Amino acid sequence: MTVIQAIIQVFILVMILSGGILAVWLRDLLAAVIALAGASLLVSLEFYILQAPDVAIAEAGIGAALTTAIYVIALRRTNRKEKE
Amino acid sequence: MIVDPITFFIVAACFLLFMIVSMVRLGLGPTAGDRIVALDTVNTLVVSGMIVFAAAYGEVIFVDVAIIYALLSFVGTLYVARYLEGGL
Amino acid sequence: MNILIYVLFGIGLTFNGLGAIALLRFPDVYTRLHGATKATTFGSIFTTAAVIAYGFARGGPAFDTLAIHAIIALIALLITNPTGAHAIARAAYRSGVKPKYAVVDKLEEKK
Amino acid sequence: MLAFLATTLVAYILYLILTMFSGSFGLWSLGELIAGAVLSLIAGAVAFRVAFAKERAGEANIFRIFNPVRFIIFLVYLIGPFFFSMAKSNFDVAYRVITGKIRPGIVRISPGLKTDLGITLLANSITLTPGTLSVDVDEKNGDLYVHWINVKNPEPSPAEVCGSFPDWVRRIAE
Repeated sequence: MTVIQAIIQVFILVMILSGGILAVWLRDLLAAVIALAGASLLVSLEFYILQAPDVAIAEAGIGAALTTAIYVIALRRTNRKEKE
Repeated sequence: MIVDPITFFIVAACFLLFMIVSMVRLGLGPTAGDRIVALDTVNTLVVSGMIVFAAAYGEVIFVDVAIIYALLSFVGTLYVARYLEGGL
Repeated sequence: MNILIYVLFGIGLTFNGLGAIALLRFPDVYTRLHGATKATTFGSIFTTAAVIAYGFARGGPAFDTLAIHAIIALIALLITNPTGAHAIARAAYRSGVKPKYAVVDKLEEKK
Repeated sequence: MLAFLATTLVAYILYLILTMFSGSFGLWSLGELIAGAVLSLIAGAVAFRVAFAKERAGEANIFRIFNPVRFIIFLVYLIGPFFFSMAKSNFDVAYRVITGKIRPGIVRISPGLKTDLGITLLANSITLTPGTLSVDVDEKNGDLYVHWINVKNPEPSPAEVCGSFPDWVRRIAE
Protein backbone atom coordinates (compact mmCIF):
# COMPACT_ATOMS: atom_id res chain seq x y z
CA MET A 1 0.00 0.00 0.00
CA THR A 2 2.57 2.57 1.07
CA VAL A 3 4.84 1.58 -1.83
CA ILE A 4 2.14 2.36 -4.36
CA GLN A 5 1.31 5.63 -2.67
CA ALA A 6 5.00 6.59 -2.76
CA ILE A 7 5.14 5.73 -6.49
CA ILE A 8 2.09 7.91 -7.11
CA GLN A 9 3.67 10.82 -5.26
CA VAL A 10 6.89 10.48 -7.27
CA PHE A 11 5.00 10.42 -10.58
CA ILE A 12 3.06 13.55 -9.72
CA LEU A 13 6.12 15.44 -8.49
CA VAL A 14 8.09 14.53 -11.63
CA MET A 15 5.28 15.83 -13.78
CA ILE A 16 5.01 19.08 -11.80
CA LEU A 17 8.74 19.59 -12.20
CA SER A 18 8.66 18.89 -15.94
CA GLY A 19 5.74 21.30 -16.37
CA GLY A 20 7.63 24.05 -14.57
CA ILE A 21 10.81 23.45 -16.56
CA LEU A 22 8.84 23.56 -19.81
CA ALA A 23 7.19 26.83 -18.78
CA VAL A 24 10.61 28.43 -18.31
CA TRP A 25 12.32 26.82 -21.29
CA LEU A 26 9.79 27.32 -24.10
CA ARG A 27 10.22 30.46 -26.22
CA ASP A 28 6.66 30.51 -27.51
CA LEU A 29 4.81 32.25 -24.68
CA LEU A 30 1.43 30.67 -25.44
CA ALA A 31 3.06 27.25 -25.10
CA ALA A 32 4.58 28.40 -21.81
CA VAL A 33 1.12 29.42 -20.55
CA ILE A 34 -0.23 25.98 -21.50
CA ALA A 35 2.64 24.25 -19.70
CA LEU A 36 1.98 26.40 -16.63
CA ALA A 37 -1.71 25.43 -16.73
CA GLY A 38 -0.67 21.78 -16.83
CA ALA A 39 1.69 22.29 -13.88
CA SER A 40 -0.97 23.96 -11.74
CA LEU A 41 -3.43 21.22 -12.69
CA LEU A 42 -1.02 18.66 -11.27
CA VAL A 43 -0.34 20.78 -8.17
CA SER A 44 -4.08 20.61 -7.56
CA LEU A 45 -3.95 16.81 -7.92
CA GLU A 46 -1.09 16.72 -5.40
CA PHE A 47 -3.15 18.69 -2.84
CA TYR A 48 -5.95 16.25 -3.52
CA ILE A 49 -3.74 13.23 -2.80
CA LEU A 50 -2.58 14.85 0.45
CA GLN A 51 -6.29 14.88 1.46
CA ALA A 52 -6.94 18.62 1.34
CA PRO A 53 -9.94 18.89 -1.01
CA ASP A 54 -10.72 22.50 -0.09
CA VAL A 55 -7.25 23.65 -1.09
CA ALA A 56 -7.59 21.55 -4.25
CA ILE A 57 -10.81 23.35 -5.21
CA ALA A 58 -9.17 26.74 -4.65
CA GLU A 59 -6.13 25.72 -6.70
CA ALA A 60 -8.40 24.40 -9.46
CA GLY A 61 -10.28 27.67 -9.70
CA ILE A 62 -7.22 29.88 -9.53
CA GLY A 63 -4.71 27.76 -11.41
CA ALA A 64 -6.74 26.27 -14.23
CA ALA A 65 -9.27 28.98 -15.00
CA LEU A 66 -8.20 32.35 -13.62
CA THR A 67 -4.43 32.35 -14.16
CA THR A 68 -4.77 31.01 -17.70
CA ALA A 69 -7.37 33.64 -18.52
CA ILE A 70 -5.26 36.49 -17.14
CA TYR A 71 -2.10 35.37 -18.95
CA VAL A 72 -3.95 34.88 -22.24
CA ILE A 73 -5.50 38.35 -22.00
CA ALA A 74 -2.04 39.77 -21.26
CA LEU A 75 -0.63 37.93 -24.30
CA ARG A 76 -3.35 39.49 -26.41
CA ARG A 77 -2.00 42.95 -25.57
CA THR A 78 1.70 42.09 -26.09
CA ASN A 79 3.85 39.85 -28.28
CA ARG A 80 3.48 36.11 -28.50
CA LYS A 81 7.12 35.30 -29.22
CA GLU A 82 9.80 36.00 -26.64
CA LYS A 83 12.79 38.00 -27.94
CA GLU A 84 16.31 36.70 -27.49
CA MET B 1 -16.92 -9.42 -1.02
CA ILE B 2 -15.81 -5.90 -1.84
CA VAL B 3 -12.70 -4.84 -3.70
CA ASP B 4 -9.59 -3.99 -1.72
CA PRO B 5 -8.64 -0.27 -1.86
CA ILE B 6 -5.22 -1.20 -3.22
CA THR B 7 -6.89 -1.92 -6.58
CA PHE B 8 -7.93 1.71 -6.84
CA PHE B 9 -4.40 2.87 -6.09
CA ILE B 10 -3.00 0.63 -8.83
CA VAL B 11 -5.55 1.97 -11.31
CA ALA B 12 -4.66 5.54 -10.32
CA ALA B 13 -0.95 4.79 -10.84
CA CYS B 14 -1.81 3.63 -14.38
CA PHE B 15 -3.64 6.92 -14.95
CA LEU B 16 -0.53 8.80 -13.85
CA LEU B 17 1.56 6.80 -16.32
CA PHE B 18 -0.78 7.84 -19.15
CA MET B 19 -0.51 11.44 -17.96
CA ILE B 20 3.28 11.24 -18.29
CA VAL B 21 2.89 10.02 -21.87
CA SER B 22 0.58 12.96 -22.60
CA MET B 23 3.03 15.39 -20.98
CA VAL B 24 5.63 14.25 -23.51
CA ARG B 25 3.36 15.47 -26.29
CA LEU B 26 2.83 18.71 -24.35
CA GLY B 27 6.58 19.21 -24.34
CA LEU B 28 7.38 18.51 -27.97
CA GLY B 29 4.21 19.32 -29.88
CA PRO B 30 5.22 21.49 -32.84
CA THR B 31 2.18 23.79 -32.87
CA ALA B 32 0.13 25.27 -30.04
CA GLY B 33 -2.83 23.15 -31.11
CA ASP B 34 -0.97 19.95 -30.27
CA ARG B 35 -0.20 21.29 -26.82
CA ILE B 36 -3.82 22.13 -26.11
CA VAL B 37 -4.86 18.64 -27.20
CA ALA B 38 -2.35 17.20 -24.75
CA LEU B 39 -3.61 19.52 -21.98
CA ASP B 40 -7.20 18.46 -22.67
CA THR B 41 -6.22 14.80 -22.44
CA VAL B 42 -4.43 15.42 -19.14
CA ASN B 43 -7.56 17.21 -17.87
CA THR B 44 -9.80 14.26 -18.68
CA LEU B 45 -7.36 11.82 -17.11
CA VAL B 46 -7.08 13.93 -13.96
CA VAL B 47 -10.84 14.11 -13.55
CA SER B 48 -11.34 10.37 -13.89
CA GLY B 49 -8.30 9.78 -11.68
CA MET B 50 -9.85 12.00 -9.02
CA ILE B 51 -13.02 9.91 -9.08
CA VAL B 52 -10.96 6.74 -8.62
CA PHE B 53 -9.03 8.32 -5.73
CA ALA B 54 -12.31 9.31 -4.08
CA ALA B 55 -13.38 5.67 -4.11
CA ALA B 56 -9.98 4.68 -2.73
CA TYR B 57 -10.18 7.06 0.23
CA GLY B 58 -13.92 6.51 0.66
CA GLU B 59 -14.77 10.21 1.04
CA VAL B 60 -17.73 11.83 -0.73
CA ILE B 61 -16.44 15.39 -0.84
CA PHE B 62 -13.58 14.31 -3.10
CA VAL B 63 -15.95 13.64 -5.98
CA ASP B 64 -17.21 17.21 -5.78
CA VAL B 65 -13.69 18.40 -6.50
CA ALA B 66 -13.80 16.27 -9.66
CA ILE B 67 -17.09 17.86 -10.78
CA ILE B 68 -15.75 21.37 -10.23
CA TYR B 69 -12.53 20.46 -11.97
CA ALA B 70 -14.34 19.08 -15.01
CA LEU B 71 -16.20 22.37 -15.42
CA LEU B 72 -13.29 24.75 -14.67
CA SER B 73 -10.67 23.07 -16.86
CA PHE B 74 -13.11 23.47 -19.75
CA VAL B 75 -12.98 27.25 -19.19
CA GLY B 76 -9.18 27.23 -19.46
CA THR B 77 -9.28 25.21 -22.69
CA LEU B 78 -11.86 27.55 -24.18
CA TYR B 79 -9.78 30.63 -23.33
CA VAL B 80 -6.70 29.33 -25.14
CA ALA B 81 -8.83 28.18 -28.09
CA ARG B 82 -10.46 31.60 -28.39
CA TYR B 83 -7.04 33.23 -28.35
CA LEU B 84 -5.79 30.95 -31.12
CA GLU B 85 -8.69 31.62 -33.47
CA GLY B 86 -8.20 35.34 -33.04
CA GLY B 87 -11.34 36.22 -31.12
CA LEU B 88 -11.42 37.25 -27.43
CA MET C 1 -19.58 -8.00 -8.23
CA ASN C 2 -15.87 -8.09 -7.67
CA ILE C 3 -15.19 -9.50 -11.11
CA LEU C 4 -17.47 -6.92 -12.72
CA ILE C 5 -15.47 -4.09 -11.15
CA TYR C 6 -12.17 -5.60 -12.29
CA VAL C 7 -13.46 -6.06 -15.84
CA LEU C 8 -14.75 -2.48 -16.01
CA PHE C 9 -11.42 -1.16 -14.78
CA GLY C 10 -9.57 -3.29 -17.32
CA ILE C 11 -11.61 -2.01 -20.27
CA GLY C 12 -11.33 1.59 -19.11
CA LEU C 13 -7.59 1.46 -18.61
CA THR C 14 -7.08 -0.14 -22.02
CA PHE C 15 -8.91 2.62 -23.84
CA ASN C 16 -7.32 5.39 -21.80
CA GLY C 17 -3.90 3.99 -22.65
CA LEU C 18 -4.85 3.85 -26.33
CA GLY C 19 -5.80 7.52 -26.17
CA ALA C 20 -2.43 8.44 -24.69
CA ILE C 21 -0.57 6.39 -27.30
CA ALA C 22 -2.67 7.90 -30.10
CA LEU C 23 -1.42 11.29 -28.96
CA LEU C 24 2.13 10.19 -29.70
CA ARG C 25 1.55 8.21 -32.88
CA PHE C 26 -0.69 10.29 -35.13
CA PRO C 27 0.79 12.92 -37.42
CA ASP C 28 -1.25 16.13 -36.96
CA VAL C 29 -3.67 17.99 -34.68
CA TYR C 30 -6.94 16.65 -36.07
CA THR C 31 -6.04 12.98 -36.01
CA ARG C 32 -4.62 13.41 -32.51
CA LEU C 33 -7.92 14.93 -31.44
CA HIS C 34 -9.69 11.87 -32.86
CA GLY C 35 -7.63 9.53 -30.75
CA ALA C 36 -7.52 11.61 -27.59
CA THR C 37 -11.16 12.66 -27.35
CA LYS C 38 -12.86 9.42 -28.28
CA ALA C 39 -10.63 7.00 -26.47
CA THR C 40 -10.33 8.94 -23.21
CA THR C 41 -14.05 9.71 -23.04
CA PHE C 42 -14.94 6.08 -23.57
CA GLY C 43 -12.34 4.89 -21.06
CA SER C 44 -13.51 7.41 -18.47
CA ILE C 45 -17.07 6.12 -18.84
CA PHE C 46 -15.89 2.63 -17.91
CA THR C 47 -13.65 3.58 -14.97
CA THR C 48 -16.39 5.81 -13.57
CA ALA C 49 -18.88 2.97 -14.04
CA ALA C 50 -16.59 0.78 -11.95
CA VAL C 51 -16.59 3.38 -9.16
CA ILE C 52 -20.39 3.67 -9.38
CA ALA C 53 -20.74 -0.11 -9.11
CA TYR C 54 -18.40 -0.07 -6.11
CA GLY C 55 -20.43 2.67 -4.41
CA PHE C 56 -23.74 0.91 -4.84
CA ALA C 57 -22.23 -2.43 -3.79
CA ARG C 58 -20.81 -0.97 -0.57
CA GLY C 59 -24.21 0.51 0.27
CA GLY C 60 -25.05 2.98 3.02
CA PRO C 61 -25.82 6.71 2.62
CA ALA C 62 -22.18 7.80 2.21
CA PHE C 63 -21.38 5.40 -0.61
CA ASP C 64 -24.72 5.94 -2.36
CA THR C 65 -23.92 9.66 -2.37
CA LEU C 66 -20.50 8.87 -3.81
CA ALA C 67 -22.10 6.92 -6.65
CA ILE C 68 -24.62 9.68 -7.44
CA HIS C 69 -21.96 12.36 -7.47
CA ALA C 70 -19.82 10.19 -9.73
CA ILE C 71 -22.75 10.03 -12.17
CA ILE C 72 -22.98 13.84 -12.16
CA ALA C 73 -19.22 14.14 -12.75
CA LEU C 74 -19.55 11.72 -15.68
CA ILE C 75 -22.35 13.80 -17.21
CA ALA C 76 -20.24 16.95 -16.88
CA LEU C 77 -17.34 15.17 -18.57
CA LEU C 78 -19.59 13.89 -21.38
CA ILE C 79 -20.89 17.39 -22.12
CA THR C 80 -17.63 19.33 -21.89
CA ASN C 81 -15.32 16.91 -23.67
CA PRO C 82 -16.71 16.92 -27.24
CA THR C 83 -17.42 20.65 -26.98
CA GLY C 84 -13.81 21.31 -26.04
CA ALA C 85 -12.64 19.11 -28.91
CA HIS C 86 -14.79 21.08 -31.35
CA ALA C 87 -13.41 24.37 -30.01
CA ILE C 88 -9.82 23.14 -30.37
CA ALA C 89 -10.41 21.87 -33.91
CA ARG C 90 -11.97 25.15 -35.03
CA ALA C 91 -9.23 27.20 -33.36
CA ALA C 92 -6.53 25.07 -34.98
CA TYR C 93 -8.10 25.47 -38.41
CA ARG C 94 -8.52 29.23 -38.08
CA SER C 95 -4.96 29.65 -36.82
CA GLY C 96 -3.76 28.17 -40.09
CA VAL C 97 -2.91 24.53 -39.38
CA LYS C 98 -3.76 22.50 -42.47
CA PRO C 99 -4.62 18.81 -42.15
CA LYS C 100 -1.64 16.71 -43.21
CA TYR C 101 -2.01 14.09 -45.98
CA ALA C 102 -5.53 15.34 -46.64
CA VAL C 103 -7.22 13.97 -49.75
CA VAL C 104 -10.04 16.53 -49.70
CA ASP C 105 -10.55 19.84 -47.89
CA LYS C 106 -13.96 21.41 -48.38
CA LEU C 107 -13.39 24.11 -45.78
CA GLU C 108 -10.48 25.43 -47.83
CA GLU C 109 -12.73 25.80 -50.86
CA LYS C 110 -15.25 27.85 -48.92
CA LYS C 111 -12.85 30.67 -48.12
CA MET D 1 -41.76 34.43 -16.79
CA LEU D 2 -41.95 30.86 -18.02
CA ALA D 3 -38.23 30.93 -18.73
CA PHE D 4 -37.53 32.09 -15.17
CA LEU D 5 -39.67 29.30 -13.69
CA ALA D 6 -38.07 26.64 -15.88
CA THR D 7 -34.51 27.73 -15.00
CA THR D 8 -35.39 27.82 -11.28
CA LEU D 9 -36.92 24.35 -11.45
CA VAL D 10 -33.90 22.85 -13.20
CA ALA D 11 -31.52 24.45 -10.69
CA TYR D 12 -33.61 23.20 -7.75
CA ILE D 13 -33.71 19.64 -9.09
CA LEU D 14 -29.93 19.69 -9.59
CA TYR D 15 -29.45 20.96 -6.03
CA LEU D 16 -31.71 18.23 -4.66
CA ILE D 17 -29.79 15.53 -6.52
CA LEU D 18 -26.47 16.89 -5.23
CA THR D 19 -27.58 16.92 -1.59
CA MET D 20 -29.44 13.62 -1.55
CA PHE D 21 -29.12 11.41 1.60
CA SER D 22 -28.14 14.42 3.69
CA GLY D 23 -30.67 14.45 6.51
CA SER D 24 -33.47 13.03 8.59
CA PHE D 25 -36.38 14.85 6.91
CA GLY D 26 -37.07 12.17 4.34
CA LEU D 27 -34.05 12.06 2.08
CA TRP D 28 -33.20 15.70 2.73
CA SER D 29 -33.01 17.86 5.83
CA LEU D 30 -35.27 20.92 6.16
CA GLY D 31 -32.37 23.39 6.03
CA GLU D 32 -31.16 21.95 2.73
CA LEU D 33 -34.63 22.28 1.20
CA ILE D 34 -34.97 25.94 2.18
CA ALA D 35 -31.42 26.88 1.21
CA GLY D 36 -31.85 25.12 -2.13
CA ALA D 37 -35.07 27.03 -2.84
CA VAL D 38 -33.44 30.40 -2.10
CA LEU D 39 -30.30 29.62 -4.10
CA SER D 40 -32.20 28.32 -7.12
CA LEU D 41 -34.42 31.43 -7.12
CA ILE D 42 -31.27 33.56 -7.27
CA ALA D 43 -29.80 31.37 -10.01
CA GLY D 44 -33.02 31.56 -12.02
CA ALA D 45 -33.17 35.36 -11.73
CA VAL D 46 -29.58 35.72 -12.88
CA ALA D 47 -29.43 33.10 -15.62
CA PHE D 48 -32.80 32.83 -17.39
CA ARG D 49 -31.83 35.27 -20.13
CA VAL D 50 -28.82 33.14 -20.98
CA ALA D 51 -30.49 29.76 -20.68
CA PHE D 52 -33.51 30.60 -22.85
CA ALA D 53 -32.32 33.28 -25.22
CA LYS D 54 -35.13 33.56 -27.75
CA GLU D 55 -33.38 35.21 -30.65
CA ARG D 56 -30.73 32.51 -30.86
CA ALA D 57 -32.99 29.49 -30.62
CA GLY D 58 -34.28 29.88 -34.14
CA GLU D 59 -37.98 29.34 -33.56
CA ALA D 60 -40.67 30.59 -31.23
CA ASN D 61 -41.46 27.62 -29.05
CA ILE D 62 -38.27 26.85 -27.13
CA PHE D 63 -39.92 24.89 -24.32
CA ARG D 64 -40.38 21.77 -26.42
CA ILE D 65 -37.36 20.39 -24.59
CA PHE D 66 -39.49 19.91 -21.48
CA ASN D 67 -41.79 17.50 -23.26
CA PRO D 68 -41.33 14.18 -21.40
CA VAL D 69 -41.75 12.14 -24.57
CA ARG D 70 -38.65 13.83 -26.01
CA PHE D 71 -36.78 13.02 -22.81
CA ILE D 72 -37.63 9.34 -23.13
CA ILE D 73 -36.58 9.33 -26.79
CA PHE D 74 -33.34 11.05 -25.76
CA LEU D 75 -32.60 8.36 -23.15
CA VAL D 76 -33.35 5.58 -25.63
CA TYR D 77 -31.06 7.28 -28.13
CA LEU D 78 -28.26 7.59 -25.55
CA ILE D 79 -28.39 3.98 -24.44
CA GLY D 80 -29.15 2.35 -27.76
CA PRO D 81 -27.63 3.60 -31.04
CA PHE D 82 -25.33 6.23 -29.52
CA PHE D 83 -23.54 3.94 -27.09
CA PHE D 84 -23.28 1.20 -29.70
CA SER D 85 -21.64 3.43 -32.28
CA MET D 86 -19.38 4.90 -29.59
CA ALA D 87 -18.08 1.42 -28.81
CA LYS D 88 -17.62 0.77 -32.53
CA SER D 89 -15.73 4.04 -32.92
CA ASN D 90 -13.34 3.09 -30.17
CA PHE D 91 -12.46 -0.21 -31.77
CA ASP D 92 -11.96 1.73 -35.00
CA VAL D 93 -9.60 4.13 -33.22
CA ALA D 94 -7.75 1.20 -31.64
CA TYR D 95 -7.30 -0.36 -35.08
CA ARG D 96 -5.94 2.87 -36.52
CA VAL D 97 -3.61 3.48 -33.57
CA ILE D 98 -2.09 0.03 -33.94
CA THR D 99 -1.80 -0.11 -37.73
CA GLY D 100 -1.41 3.61 -38.49
CA LYS D 101 -3.61 3.46 -41.63
CA ILE D 102 -5.25 6.84 -42.17
CA ARG D 103 -6.69 8.75 -45.14
CA PRO D 104 -7.95 12.03 -43.67
CA GLY D 105 -9.89 14.89 -45.17
CA ILE D 106 -12.48 17.55 -44.38
CA VAL D 107 -15.90 17.02 -45.95
CA ARG D 108 -19.14 18.97 -45.84
CA ILE D 109 -22.54 17.55 -44.92
CA SER D 110 -25.90 19.31 -44.81
CA PRO D 111 -28.20 17.51 -42.38
CA GLY D 112 -30.91 20.18 -42.65
CA LEU D 113 -31.37 20.93 -38.96
CA LYS D 114 -32.58 24.36 -37.90
CA THR D 115 -32.49 24.79 -34.12
CA ASP D 116 -29.33 25.52 -32.13
CA LEU D 117 -29.97 22.62 -29.77
CA GLY D 118 -30.29 20.17 -32.64
CA ILE D 119 -27.06 21.30 -34.29
CA THR D 120 -25.19 21.14 -30.97
CA LEU D 121 -26.49 17.66 -30.24
CA LEU D 122 -25.60 16.41 -33.72
CA ALA D 123 -22.11 17.96 -33.62
CA ASN D 124 -21.33 16.42 -30.24
CA SER D 125 -22.67 13.05 -31.41
CA ILE D 126 -20.53 13.24 -34.54
CA THR D 127 -17.43 13.98 -32.48
CA LEU D 128 -17.88 10.84 -30.42
CA THR D 129 -18.73 8.41 -33.25
CA PRO D 130 -16.60 6.44 -35.71
CA GLY D 131 -13.87 8.30 -37.50
CA THR D 132 -15.45 11.76 -37.58
CA LEU D 133 -14.82 15.06 -35.80
CA SER D 134 -16.83 18.22 -36.36
CA VAL D 135 -14.53 21.13 -37.20
CA ASP D 136 -16.71 24.07 -38.19
CA VAL D 137 -20.33 25.01 -38.68
CA ASP D 138 -21.90 27.25 -41.29
CA GLU D 139 -24.27 29.34 -39.19
CA LYS D 140 -26.51 30.44 -42.06
CA ASN D 141 -27.86 27.09 -43.19
CA GLY D 142 -26.63 24.66 -40.55
CA ASP D 143 -24.04 22.82 -42.64
CA LEU D 144 -21.33 20.99 -40.75
CA TYR D 145 -17.69 20.62 -41.78
CA VAL D 146 -16.47 17.25 -40.60
CA HIS D 147 -12.94 15.92 -40.38
CA TRP D 148 -13.18 12.32 -41.55
CA ILE D 149 -10.28 10.02 -40.82
CA ASN D 150 -11.01 7.56 -43.62
CA VAL D 151 -12.49 9.36 -46.61
CA LYS D 152 -14.41 7.02 -48.90
CA ASN D 153 -16.31 9.62 -50.88
CA PRO D 154 -15.40 13.32 -51.17
CA GLU D 155 -19.02 14.47 -51.27
CA PRO D 156 -20.95 12.19 -48.94
CA SER D 157 -24.58 12.24 -47.89
CA PRO D 158 -25.28 12.69 -44.15
CA ALA D 159 -26.24 9.02 -43.80
CA GLU D 160 -22.80 7.97 -45.02
CA VAL D 161 -21.00 9.97 -42.33
CA CYS D 162 -23.18 9.65 -39.25
CA GLY D 163 -25.73 6.93 -39.96
CA SER D 164 -29.24 7.51 -38.61
CA PHE D 165 -28.28 10.29 -36.18
CA PRO D 166 -29.99 13.21 -37.98
CA ASP D 167 -33.33 11.39 -37.82
CA TRP D 168 -32.94 10.76 -34.11
CA VAL D 169 -31.90 14.35 -33.45
CA ARG D 170 -34.85 15.61 -35.49
CA ARG D 171 -37.14 13.53 -33.34
CA ILE D 172 -35.55 14.87 -30.14
CA ALA D 173 -34.92 18.53 -30.77
CA GLU D 174 -37.12 19.77 -33.63
